[in-house]
Amino acid sequence: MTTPTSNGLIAGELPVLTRKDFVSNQEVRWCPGCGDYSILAQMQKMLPELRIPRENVVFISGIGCSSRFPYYVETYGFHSIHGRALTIASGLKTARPELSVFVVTGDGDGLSIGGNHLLHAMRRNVDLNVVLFNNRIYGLTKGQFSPTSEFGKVTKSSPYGTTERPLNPIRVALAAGATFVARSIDRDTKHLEETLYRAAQHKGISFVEVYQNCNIFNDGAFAAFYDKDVRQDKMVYLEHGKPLRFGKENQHGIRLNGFQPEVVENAAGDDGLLVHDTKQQNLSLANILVGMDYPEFPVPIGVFRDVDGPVYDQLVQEQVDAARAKGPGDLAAILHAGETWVVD
Amino acid sequence: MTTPTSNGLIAGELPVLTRKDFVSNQEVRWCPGCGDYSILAQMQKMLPELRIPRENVVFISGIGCSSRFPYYVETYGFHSIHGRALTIASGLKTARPELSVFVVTGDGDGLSIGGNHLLHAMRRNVDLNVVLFNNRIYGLTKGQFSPTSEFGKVTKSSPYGTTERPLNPIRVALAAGATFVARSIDRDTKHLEETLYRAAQHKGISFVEVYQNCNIFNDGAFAAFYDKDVRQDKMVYLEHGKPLRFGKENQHGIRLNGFQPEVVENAAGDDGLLVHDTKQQNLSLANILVGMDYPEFPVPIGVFRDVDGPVYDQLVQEQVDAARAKGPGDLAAILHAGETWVVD
Amino acid sequence: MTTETQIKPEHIVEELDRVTIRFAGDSGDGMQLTGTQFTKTAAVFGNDLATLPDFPAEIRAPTGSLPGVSGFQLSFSGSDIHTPGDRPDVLVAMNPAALKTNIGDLRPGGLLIVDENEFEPTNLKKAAYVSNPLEDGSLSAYQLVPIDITRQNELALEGLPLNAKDKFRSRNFYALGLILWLYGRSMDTTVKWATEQFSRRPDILDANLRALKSGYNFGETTELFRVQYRVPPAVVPAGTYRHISGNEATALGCVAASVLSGLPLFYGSYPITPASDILHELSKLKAFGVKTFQAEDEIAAIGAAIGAAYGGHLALTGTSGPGLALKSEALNLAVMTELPLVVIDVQRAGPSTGMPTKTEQSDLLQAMFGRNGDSYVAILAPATPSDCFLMAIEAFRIALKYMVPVILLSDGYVGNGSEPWRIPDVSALPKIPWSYAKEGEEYSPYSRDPKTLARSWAVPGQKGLEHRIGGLEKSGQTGDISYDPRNHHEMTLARKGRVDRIASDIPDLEVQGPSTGDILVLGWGGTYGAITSAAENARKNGLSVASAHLRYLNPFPGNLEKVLRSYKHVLIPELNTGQLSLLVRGRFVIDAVPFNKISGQPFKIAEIEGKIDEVLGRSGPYVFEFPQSSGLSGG
Amino acid sequence: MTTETQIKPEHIVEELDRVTIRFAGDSGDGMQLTGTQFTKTAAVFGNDLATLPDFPAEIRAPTGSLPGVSGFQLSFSGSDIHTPGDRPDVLVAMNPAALKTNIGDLRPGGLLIVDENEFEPTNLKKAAYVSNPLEDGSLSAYQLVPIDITRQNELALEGLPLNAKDKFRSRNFYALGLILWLYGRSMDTTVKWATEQFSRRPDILDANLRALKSGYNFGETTELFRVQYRVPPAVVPAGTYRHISGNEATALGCVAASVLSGLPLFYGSYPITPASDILHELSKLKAFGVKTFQAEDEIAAIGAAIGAAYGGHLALTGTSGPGLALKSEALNLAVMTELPLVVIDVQRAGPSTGMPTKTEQSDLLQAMFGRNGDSYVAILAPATPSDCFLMAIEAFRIALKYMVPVILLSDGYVGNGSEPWRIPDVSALPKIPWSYAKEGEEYSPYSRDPKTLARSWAVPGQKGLEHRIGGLEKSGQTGDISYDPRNHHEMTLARKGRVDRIASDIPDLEVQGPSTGDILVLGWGGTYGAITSAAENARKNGLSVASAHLRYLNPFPGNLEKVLRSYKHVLIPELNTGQLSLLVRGRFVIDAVPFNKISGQPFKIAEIEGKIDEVLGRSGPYVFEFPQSSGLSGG
Ligand SMILES: Cc1ncc(C[n+]2csc(CCOP(=O)(O)OP(=O)(O)O)c2C)c(N)n1
Ligand SMILES: Cc1ncc(C[n+]2csc(CCOP(=O)(O)OP(=O)(O)O)c2C)c(N)n1
Ligand code: SF4
Ligand code: SF4
Ligand SMILES: [Mg+2]
Ligand SMILES: [Mg+2]
Repeated sequence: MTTPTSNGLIAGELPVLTRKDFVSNQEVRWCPGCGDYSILAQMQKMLPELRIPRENVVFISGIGCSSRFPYYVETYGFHSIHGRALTIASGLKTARPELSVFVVTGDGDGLSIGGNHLLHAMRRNVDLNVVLFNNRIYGLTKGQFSPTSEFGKVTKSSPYGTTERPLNPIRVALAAGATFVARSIDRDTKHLEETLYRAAQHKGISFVEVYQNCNIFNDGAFAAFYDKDVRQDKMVYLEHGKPLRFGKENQHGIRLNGFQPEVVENAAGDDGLLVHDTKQQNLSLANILVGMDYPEFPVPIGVFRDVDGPVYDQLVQEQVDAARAKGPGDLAAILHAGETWVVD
Repeated sequence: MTTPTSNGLIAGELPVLTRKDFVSNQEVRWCPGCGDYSILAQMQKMLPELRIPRENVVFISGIGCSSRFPYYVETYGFHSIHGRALTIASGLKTARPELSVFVVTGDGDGLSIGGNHLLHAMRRNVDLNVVLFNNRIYGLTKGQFSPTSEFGKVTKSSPYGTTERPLNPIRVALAAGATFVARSIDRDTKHLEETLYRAAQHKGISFVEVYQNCNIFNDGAFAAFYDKDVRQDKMVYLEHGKPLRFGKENQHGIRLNGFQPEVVENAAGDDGLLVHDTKQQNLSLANILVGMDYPEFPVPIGVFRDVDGPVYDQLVQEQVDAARAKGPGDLAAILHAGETWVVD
Repeated sequence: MTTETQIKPEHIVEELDRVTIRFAGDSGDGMQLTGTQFTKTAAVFGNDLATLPDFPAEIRAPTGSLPGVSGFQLSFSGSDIHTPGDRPDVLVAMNPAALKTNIGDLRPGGLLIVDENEFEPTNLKKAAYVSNPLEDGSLSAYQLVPIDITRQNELALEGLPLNAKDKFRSRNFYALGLILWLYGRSMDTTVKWATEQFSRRPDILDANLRALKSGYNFGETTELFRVQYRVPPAVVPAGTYRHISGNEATALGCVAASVLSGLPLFYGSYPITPASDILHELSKLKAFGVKTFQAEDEIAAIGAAIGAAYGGHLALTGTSGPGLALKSEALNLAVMTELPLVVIDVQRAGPSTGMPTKTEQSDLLQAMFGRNGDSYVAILAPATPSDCFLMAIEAFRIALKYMVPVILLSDGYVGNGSEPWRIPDVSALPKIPWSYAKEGEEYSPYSRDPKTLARSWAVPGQKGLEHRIGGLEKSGQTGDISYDPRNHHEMTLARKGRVDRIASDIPDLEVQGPSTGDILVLGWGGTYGAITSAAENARKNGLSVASAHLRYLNPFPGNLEKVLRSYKHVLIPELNTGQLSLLVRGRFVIDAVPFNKISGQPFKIAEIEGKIDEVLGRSGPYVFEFPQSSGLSGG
Repeated sequence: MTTETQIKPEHIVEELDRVTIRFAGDSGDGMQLTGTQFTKTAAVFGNDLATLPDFPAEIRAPTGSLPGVSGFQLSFSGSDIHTPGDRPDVLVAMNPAALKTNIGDLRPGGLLIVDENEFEPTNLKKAAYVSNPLEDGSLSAYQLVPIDITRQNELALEGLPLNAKDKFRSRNFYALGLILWLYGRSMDTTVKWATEQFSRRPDILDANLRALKSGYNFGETTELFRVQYRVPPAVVPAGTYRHISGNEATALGCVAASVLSGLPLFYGSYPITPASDILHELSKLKAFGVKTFQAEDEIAAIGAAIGAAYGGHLALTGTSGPGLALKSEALNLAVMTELPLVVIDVQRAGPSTGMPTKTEQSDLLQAMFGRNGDSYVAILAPATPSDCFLMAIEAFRIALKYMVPVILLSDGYVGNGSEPWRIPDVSALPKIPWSYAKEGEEYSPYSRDPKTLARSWAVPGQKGLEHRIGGLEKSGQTGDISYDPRNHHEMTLARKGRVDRIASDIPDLEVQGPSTGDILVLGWGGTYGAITSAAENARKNGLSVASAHLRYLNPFPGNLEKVLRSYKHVLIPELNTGQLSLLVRGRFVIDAVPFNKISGQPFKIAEIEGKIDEVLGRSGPYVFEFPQSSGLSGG
């Protein structure tokens, strides 16, 4: 029973691919102006940098505008059903740990119908790269509210405004024990590409929430803090080992008051400012950061957590390998296990 | 369209009921020694204290040993299907906000198959009282690991030990925005009854995790910290407004070092000890407490969070009431809405 | 009842009984709006009519691309019609992609109006045309009328304070104006509608009205069209009419059921094409006490509805095929707990995600059998868009009377299609009766009404009736959990028997045409129009062909077997691989002939006529002619 | 082949062809163990046999209560048998509750052994006895042998360093010893087993062995039994045998398929009664490269299996009815993406949660139709516990060859039941062929093998074969998304046709009995034994009755229609309301007679014989006789 593929990651033989190698022949069919285009572009730019044979890369998605993604990437791809991409990806990766598996999902696909699978894939720490396109709306079904839509939002299915509070995807990922958790933005192409790269490099599950503009049904959902002219004042980029600073001249900072964060305007030195640390196993810091709600705080962007943990698919493989090391399965022997008797 | 019941909660007319009024005629069929008996007993003791007409109380459960609960309580009861109790309860409570609805679930029922519904009921803040019996095992199906089973645990379905990290139910509840979150223990009957009472009084969703011993398939799962002789050293009771103290003579305490908690052995005064505050909207403190993992820390027991939030079923009712206040629906009028023409 | 028709004497006027027009263009071109406006105008004029919108699967496919084509077909007539027409007489194609994907359907000799401005190299390439079809003679079978609509429209709007894009977007009004003129219709309805619609954008309103009039005047002034057509009003029953789509009618029917029963309506749903509009409609109707619950998934949606049913409300959940699959386990809980619940499935082409925007009737067997155990529910299916109103009310009546889940099988064709609807007199609609168990009496949850076999319904809040229900088998006597063999046998038969008894409480199946004869064409759901028309045509051709349409699929109407046995042949056309056929054949051991099309498209009348001929031996085996575009992906 | 039989000359020895014994007691009384040990002993002796364990629904119902009763029935014989017997000849009842719930089944005149010690007021009350049945004459129809087993056993264990509870718990060994003596069987098998089992608890071992011997000696020395019985060994084919349950055989069959195909097995599952044992078995077999994935729910379980199938592994998911309902949407994705996947459903009594520990055959139509759209899968059903081994292998063979999901319909009766199994020679098992698409060649995911219509399978890691699949309809040519009408029509028919073609690749249906005649009794699944025996009995009685058993439900074997048309009547007994009946009647328009029992219990031979008589007009309408305990809840 050998794994049935022709290519593994063989050291010294790293392929040299270019962005074009990851562009499929399918016409891209998102609405003009959709944030999805940028995410696709950064992904296609990033993939060659991984130096993985293209045939070992798989994109799995659910259903939604975002979930059309696999058609556009020239790798193996599986456009599955609503909310279930993570289950398929978990099975694939557990069966075939040598593959590099990406999961593309939306705020509805990943957090509404698929929320439970997200929790469990994260707690298992299956070595998957999950990218959640958060446009805070159901795009494909034409504009109903999603679990990340703001409280009170008026949509097609909430003409009187929603009566439910949104989920914060990062908070959920942290609570489920995801080992790599980050947030990026469709328009910040450099940050996005870099974040996708770091996520892909991570061993264990990586979760990247991407703020994505749906210009048809929820245009400007993130404009309040990421429009060009306000961006620097309203977002804070998280960088490991660095104090939290933001503002046009990087003049403001974040510090802790007890366990509560607070903004320090025009912070003189870095003294007393909160220093980011993605490597904490303990979740306290990451949880404090994710609790910085806009507009009281600038919106944190970047890697919240990046730690090691036991990787599910690896452990399963190790159990199999260990059992086989003691002697591979003997079919005749297990058929004859227990009491037998002979009739002649 | 009036709500079709004979009884509401009419002030001044509070019923006087006793524990016996809440005991049904059904034979209780848990294994002798099961922790479920105590939870049932405390619930039946607590219910009369609520002074709610018995017919306005509903227990809804999923499937599992724990989910047999409704049969034993002489109220309205619904023993539904695996993992879905919260969906039914959410519908019932939204339709009939005047009812007092309890949900009984297990670690498998509530966190495995039903995990997503838990997330969403909590973020909606439906005014339900959720009690999750956590025995860290699948009882009814006879002993497979559950999402709260310890990493590496050997069970019927994991003869080589599990390869997945458990979920912490409290952490998940907090991340989903539950407004009342507590943990109690089957054997600490007083604390349990009190916690159930406070949970029932809470407006909005309440979530109580109860450590429950399954003496058949996971006996002693919590013994390490709640056996009589170690209990005081290995658990810390959370009380609002009080410093965190534990130990036989209450001699130890917990304080913060930055955002990290640490144990102070033989803490002299309360100075510098962490003071519990259940009323924080911000989740930082609750998250720090839930991060105190055994055995490095004593196990925190009690109410982690108890705050107000917009209550889903109430808001839905208010939208309806507001719309009807402007004039109740006129069927003929909406049938004739839009363009019409007359043929004669 | 009629608006003055605008036929000018200098044109030749030809009278027609029926005309079918298809507007096709890019999804950004406003073809749905154009079609709807023309439809309303025809309706107000008094024509009978039927429509078929055809949306692209993508939200916004790339402009000019084949998958981005959006179409709207309508058929209007001076007499009774049942379908939006097999093949359009007129095709308006706003760009090459629209031409490519639709020309296969235009009847030979039909009128083909194209915006020639759009037939330039880029667009031609997007539509995979190697040469310009307007020039290469490939359209010689049609009356080709190329008009530079874009340019004409631009000229008409010259000077308006709008950018080029906004101007371009009004060219559908130009096309509409032209077609209104061609059929001698007034612009009034559209002017009125636009004036309301764009009241806050006077600049856009102005542009659209100018475009409309220019198109109209263009018809009037050019020599391109020598003939104008007149389709006289149909003779329809007196009353007040409106236009209604199936999904709207469903939503209104549910609210009507709430009013008629006096029970508040609760709708648990999760958005899915093509059922989402029911959620959108109902979420507006809070003044009726309607509560909508947009759940986290389909399971939660039906769970919530079950909770509401348990709470004594009028409980509804709605979805499309994949969602019904997800609901199946929970639906079985409603079966077992015998709660009144209505489940709407607006079917779409499957399996799996399939073709979400295309219609199909392929969930009948899922509705019948898609649950573990011997699990019976009632199943109804509306025959037309407006029938959804009545069938929704009927679904609730049955659910409440028999304490049973009822599945209402709509489909994309019925749900999105629309037709004129004579608005019923609210005071004439019969009340829906129901009852809760009586307080103060001995209560046993599974004690049954001897006539209906419905169990007794007590709801939380009723004093002294506290009890427990659930998914485990229960003793029919005590309501306690029971593993007793006899009890399970009897309870299973009671759950089935209760559904069977509905047969005596529903109308007999009606036959159109001879009551005995050579062929009965038996249908259900959205194929009503095509089947009825085909049988009518066959009779006109002197054949002995009747048709009958099942609106009750489980149980069947009591007279069904008798009806079936009155014909030499029974033909069952379905948009699936033979689902009703299996039920009819298996139940009655009758060799009914299945006729199956699984293309995501409704039946054409001619197709059914062709099959009738085959069954009667008047022709060889019938073979479908699919449109030429079939080789193209995403077409 | 036989162990020396221990029949002593001083006792009268009567020879019997077949004996059916039921052990019944509290769930804590170890009745399953007692039954299993006796079974093994009989098997080693060479009897043919069949067993029926009957667990209570609760994990540990209160001691002495009616719902806490656990039973194990076995039938052993000197000739071929197919069922665990209709009615026991011997009932061993360890307490009043066990007597109450089981006495209704004991054949009149049967031997009734009870532990009289337990018939004291508290226990009698728990069993709802008003007077002591041992004393009130109500058991006069049976050979009542009250023995104070508890006390005798206590005496035997006197002096052992065990507490009273542990001593009490060994009394099942006492009962076992007694029955072994009664049928002249050696204690060797049990002694050997116990010695291994309790190797780490020598005190318990000692007690159990002493109890065993005391029971044995009690039979030998008392005058209570004057007759001993002898059931000679059966003539069975030569070979090495073992005892195997259906679930074990299923697990082994899957691993065998992995070995025979050379593809690693991946099992995605979520625990559910009565399927969990397959998970338990497979999770041990890591040395075969088996990976088990205990998912968060059934949807995730099948999702993971689909992922593994996509990855080129041998993919399996397993569950019971409610779980199959949950899997239906995802199963349709496997249908649409045409991936090889095996789904095991160990059916239980439904609908909904139903009676989880009871058997039923009521998921056949769910398996056929429980998905949106026209969705075809292959369906197989093992006829007996050991047949699960072969059918599991067959399921994978078909899945891989036709690139199709296959549902294997086991049931609680087959899955938990066990029988002697002649262990096959591994080297004689045929290899399972499969192939991936070739690297370096042009690849189109939906290009089909002209013979099987299977699509071409390329898996991640194969260089140059990168492609996309998914739940949307795909062009049969390019594999791209397609909304083309003709394409969908053709793809639907191809997906169906591929399943239909399996018919030519499976064995013809075999008939037992005359090849034409009055009645064919047609069955499927776990009713094999009862049907075969009933038909055999009928033939012995001179009737013209044949039987045939379908192990392939979709597609049917190619000769089925011909077989059916060879008999005047076709009788279809099923543990459901008529599911195979509907398929057979609908497919062939044959008026097959359904015979349906929905009690959670397997058929008795006599029931089918009774129905045969009815169909032949030899008696009036057949009516089930359910056991007297039926009024009790939870019985
Ligand atoms: C089982 C099922 N339920 C519902 C749908 C309909 N549906 C498709 S995508 C979608 C939500 C899309 O929202 P999101 O995941 O946020 O993706 P987006 O389109 O915004 O990228 C829904 C409800 C479906 N296809 N399948
Ligand atoms: C759909 C479905 N899947 C699986 C099962 C089987 N099942 C019943 S209870 C249960 C888990 C029980 O564990 P938990 O929720 O922790 O409850 P406990 O018995 O431990 O109280 C499972 C898997 C079921 N009844 N229905
Ligand atoms: S609907 Fe929104 S999310 Fe979907 S493609 Fe269009 S812009 Fe993007
Ligand atoms: S199996 Fe465990 S949880 Fe279930 S009733 Fe028995 S002791 Fe309690
Ligand atoms: Mg979205
Ligand atoms: Mg548990």
